[in-house]
Amino acid sequence: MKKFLAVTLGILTAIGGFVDMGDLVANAQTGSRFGLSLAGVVVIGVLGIVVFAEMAGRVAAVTRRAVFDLVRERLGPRMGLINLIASFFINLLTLTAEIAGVAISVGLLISVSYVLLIPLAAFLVWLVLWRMPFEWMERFFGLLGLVLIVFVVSVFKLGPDWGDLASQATHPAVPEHESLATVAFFAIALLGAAMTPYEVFFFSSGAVEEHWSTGDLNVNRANVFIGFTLGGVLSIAIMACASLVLQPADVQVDTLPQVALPVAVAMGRVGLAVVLLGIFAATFGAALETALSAGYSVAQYFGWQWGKFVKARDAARFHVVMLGSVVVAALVGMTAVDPVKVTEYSIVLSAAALPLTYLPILIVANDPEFMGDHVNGRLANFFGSIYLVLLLVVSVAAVPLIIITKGGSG
Amino acid sequence: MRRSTLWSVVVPVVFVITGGCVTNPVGPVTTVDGYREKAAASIDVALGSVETVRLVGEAELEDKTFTSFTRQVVDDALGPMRTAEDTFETIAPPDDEARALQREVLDALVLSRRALVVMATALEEGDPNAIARAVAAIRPHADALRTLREKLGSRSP
Amino acid sequence: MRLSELLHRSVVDADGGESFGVVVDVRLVLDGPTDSAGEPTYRVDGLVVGRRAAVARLGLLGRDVHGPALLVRPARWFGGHRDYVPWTAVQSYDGDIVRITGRPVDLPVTTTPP
Amino acid sequence: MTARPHVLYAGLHLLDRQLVDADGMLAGKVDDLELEPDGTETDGTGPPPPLIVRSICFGHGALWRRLGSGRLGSWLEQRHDHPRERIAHLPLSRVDRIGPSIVVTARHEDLATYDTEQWVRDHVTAHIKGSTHATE
Repeated sequence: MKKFLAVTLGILTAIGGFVDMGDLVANAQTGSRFGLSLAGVVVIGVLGIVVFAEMAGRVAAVTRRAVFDLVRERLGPRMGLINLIASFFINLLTLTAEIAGVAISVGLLISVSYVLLIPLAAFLVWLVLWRMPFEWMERFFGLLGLVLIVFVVSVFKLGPDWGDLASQATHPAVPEHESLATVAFFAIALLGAAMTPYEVFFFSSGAVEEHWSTGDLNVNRANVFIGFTLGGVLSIAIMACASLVLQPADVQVDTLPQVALPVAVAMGRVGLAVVLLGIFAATFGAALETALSAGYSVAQYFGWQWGKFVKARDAARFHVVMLGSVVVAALVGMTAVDPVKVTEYSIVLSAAALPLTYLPILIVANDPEFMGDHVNGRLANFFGSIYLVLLLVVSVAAVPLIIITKGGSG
Repeated sequence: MRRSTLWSVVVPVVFVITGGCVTNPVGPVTTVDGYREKAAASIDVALGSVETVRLVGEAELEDKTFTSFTRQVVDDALGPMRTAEDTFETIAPPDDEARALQREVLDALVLSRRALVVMATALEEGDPNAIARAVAAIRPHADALRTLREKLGSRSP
Repeated sequence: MRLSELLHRSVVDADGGESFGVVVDVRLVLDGPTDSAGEPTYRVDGLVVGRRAAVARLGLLGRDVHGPALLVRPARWFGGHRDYVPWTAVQSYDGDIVRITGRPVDLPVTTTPP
Repeated sequence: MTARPHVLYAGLHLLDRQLVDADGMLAGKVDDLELEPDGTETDGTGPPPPLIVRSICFGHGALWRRLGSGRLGSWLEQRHDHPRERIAHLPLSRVDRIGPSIVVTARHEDLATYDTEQWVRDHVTAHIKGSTHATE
């Protein structure tokens, strides 16, 4: 049991990173439009985040330096500041969407308009940030988010033609009625959703919060492999559910309840209740993750004391950044801006900012002055290099694709 | 990086975000092909809404959802439908062929929206028979929209 | 003066005006005069001269950094060769320019810059 | 890397690294270094005298100066230099260890970077219930 609880950081990171508002919608959308033909992108994304989160966790365990420390140190104050502004903005967009997601999932059960529930959701998020111990937080929301496995069960219940699903997944093609640019837009959205920078901000800072040391490198590896693989499996299950129920009906997903609809069809009320609970936990977890990441990145850029491992009064600026982010996100959410649109833009924009975050991680993980004997092995460098090139291509393509496809709406 | 370079990054990003939020912008259409594209996009939205409501309605009849959930899904579906209808209505058809198309598409949009409103009312009343009738009434509209969609051809980029 | 003001300055020949690059780092040696606490201070032993400070600061140019080749090779290509100007060769460092006598020499090897 | 090594590369080993105080609390960044000529007398025509590192500069003023906003940075620094008892510039002799972070022998409350932390604490977080509980 103790060993199992040791991987909850990875599980919460992955639940908050892989089945949050952005991914729930992006996965269901791609499933309903392209079947499983983009499932390969999720696999690529999982491998990518595994490679870089492992490095970031290892650097944090060995040096106690989290990712934004490295960004400032290796990119310098100017590029670091540009990255900070971009990451903070994306964090804020994502936080807005997640708080709305929490409100929507509660609103569905009690029949109240979600806009009215946003202040309550934001307050609860802030209360957890302010008072709940880091480990409790990651255990509670990480483990509760695991109920989303109901998506996997639903796929089995729906009794699909497994051969057909497998062939879709292994033969990616541009479906008729769709343009290459649209497919590319969604592929980048999926990759951006899988590799959002806030996951490594959170994961590496969480490793410091939990006082990992060189003795915990196995724990790091277990967290990364178990957590993110699980996140990837859930992502593909969501996609499969949408492709089995919504695609044949020509439904294109643009709201959160539509994501849960296939589970209701497959498993009835119990399934629906479980999936709504899971969505609540996942979006809540992601709200914590993005709010903390906002605090971590700012504090680490300026060198302020951060972390939930000290009293709030000793990390006052860090807590105020988080409080401010939650308030702004709640206010934006209350304008009833479509949270699904917000999340779509935030993940594609985050794809544009990826290299600035992952480059310093890869460099420091190779620096013997920092890492001693724990520098990257050949395998980590091989994959790290490939992914950095991929991320560069993606970051260049992201913004033009938003324009060409009008945000994937074409 | 100098200040001007910083702005050259920030300004396009802000522009894209604000510009990109306006989807399916209303603009003059000068060719019948362009008009067909707009029609197809509107039908896509309507078809998605109608089918969503059919799916959730069928689930409701089999006691597979909560009424609060079903209502929300139906409400969510009505919004984009109205928008699609309004948007399409404001585009002036460029020629006679397009004008004929306009009538056909608008008819389909209006009728299917009405079917959804009937469904919403039935849910409000909570009468299972009325819900069953409303779901049954939705199916032909889905078929009609699908036929129309096939006629209009492939999706625009 | 601030270290950051010294970084990025162009390094030129005091007589001919030949340009050797910019200051990308500063080598410090712990043998300066003692401070008020009686501790030795760091003395600026010399300037590391290269082409791009932004590449040098990534920390990829050191001899003991082995990978990944995909980053190290381009960094060495763009960062170029780095030379060394002992402080004794510096004639002046006013404005944005450091004037030196003679030419830059090889980087000291006793302690490799990581 | 240990203690204070004999040879250092200022940009690589010091600049932009995290300052950590004796108790392990985070205390700002090495935002810059202050260099000054040593006491050697010169007649003003020959080569310049040796430069020595006087201190580590930290805080938003030093950072703004590096980011290119000299006037704002200097203004911030003046406010930060003047005040009270706190240390605005830390001599390198107070550096205990140079590694992934720079460990110094001062306490974070004694450094001038603590001014803003204290202000935020006194004016914001102190008014919220529970700020004195560790959340771990």
